[in-house]
Amino acid sequence: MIRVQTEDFDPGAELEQLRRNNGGKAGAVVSFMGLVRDLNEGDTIRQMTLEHYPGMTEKALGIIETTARERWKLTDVIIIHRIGPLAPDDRIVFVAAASPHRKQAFHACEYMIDTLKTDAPFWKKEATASGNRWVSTPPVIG
Amino acid sequence: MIRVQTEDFDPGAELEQLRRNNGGKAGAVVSFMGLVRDLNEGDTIRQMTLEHYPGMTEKALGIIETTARERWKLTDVIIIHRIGPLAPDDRIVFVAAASPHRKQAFHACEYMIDTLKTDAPFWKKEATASGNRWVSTPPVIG
Amino acid sequence: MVQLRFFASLRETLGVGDEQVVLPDDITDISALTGWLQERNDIWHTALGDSRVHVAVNQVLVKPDCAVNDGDEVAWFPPVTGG
Amino acid sequence: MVQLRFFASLRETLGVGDEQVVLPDDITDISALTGWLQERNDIWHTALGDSRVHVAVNQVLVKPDCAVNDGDEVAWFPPVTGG
Repeated sequence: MIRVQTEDFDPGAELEQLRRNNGGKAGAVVSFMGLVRDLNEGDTIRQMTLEHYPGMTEKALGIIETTARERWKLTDVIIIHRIGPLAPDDRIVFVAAASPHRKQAFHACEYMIDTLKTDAPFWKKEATASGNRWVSTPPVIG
Repeated sequence: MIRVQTEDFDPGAELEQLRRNNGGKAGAVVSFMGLVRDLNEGDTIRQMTLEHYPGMTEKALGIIETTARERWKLTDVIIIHRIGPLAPDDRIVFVAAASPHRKQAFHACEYMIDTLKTDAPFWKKEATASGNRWVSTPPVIG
Repeated sequence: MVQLRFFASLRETLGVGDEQVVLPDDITDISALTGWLQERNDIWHTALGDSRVHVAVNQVLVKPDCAVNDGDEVAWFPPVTGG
Repeated sequence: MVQLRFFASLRETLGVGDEQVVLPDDITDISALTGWLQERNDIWHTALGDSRVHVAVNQVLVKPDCAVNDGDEVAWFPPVTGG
């Protein structure tokens, strides 16, 4: 299930829907929730705006889901990404993978968010005290 | 935050509380939700009962949280495990790690559930058509 | 006609998001199309000359030797920063 | 007095969950305590002789050479299967 939307989403409702559809098949659900941080490269972030490439975004996320389902045994997949203006602590992205086996769920979830961050056409513009700026490089991988 | 309880829990409410306390610090929240499967070793599972060692359980989970916080830069940790009777698709366990960096959140979450499965004193007894049996080995790691 | 699209910082630098152009006969791949657009002025030359710029044809990432045909949608954009 | 505890399949096999015993003077570590309990009968001998059985002293996992003292809580249990 893939959604790109301006409005917020409810991770609990998404996980509950997945559980209701589970039918006893998946014992492991791994999810990643991305939140807006209040600091980037030493500057306080007041707001950010997410631009995307309509059409290509959905296509890129669809390829990510398909590839994950081919590589790992998954019973369900969720990818939700927001666009438009966001403030610190706002939810940006939610990715979940359900599998009979927990290692597969972990691998698939991590693969999907890693690949989303390099392949899906989203761009962040940050508002700081000294003005607006495009985030020019991917976030540090810790 | 560690809880061992008979009653169900709400992963969405837990994630939302974590987000509200975040203060812009964590950009990444990785969570694992364990559900009861309807099949184990070829047999249909009707119900299972989780026994634990009161006191030692909380101590073991506390050590897991402390070790995770020492190894990775975490802003918040959740470990919830249920005990008592459970049916297929019921939630058993919820583990979450919040971090400024997503790789750290993934490593910490996976470490916590892996270690819980080897070190925390919980035991599953399954009810199948042919009677009750203790789960004698850890679930297959896929 | 080819549909050109520019996103994020590239759109702001060039001052254009969408544009339709008639493809000259001798332009048959992305590399040539990019070079042709770079001839417009120094801003275009520098912005599209950045090696980090990504190109997508019909919403799929491609390499510079990818063919371009009448009716295609071609997009240039900086490295993505979502998630 | 030492508090003995048995969990899960081990509790069912032995038919006892909690028991208090007076520690003989010559029993000073877990290995000796387990051996002493195994002398009770064949069921105890076999159940506590399983190399997979875990032992915790005062709610912390320990090895067989761990010391045991009056007032301790000692627990035996099969490999854990939670999560």
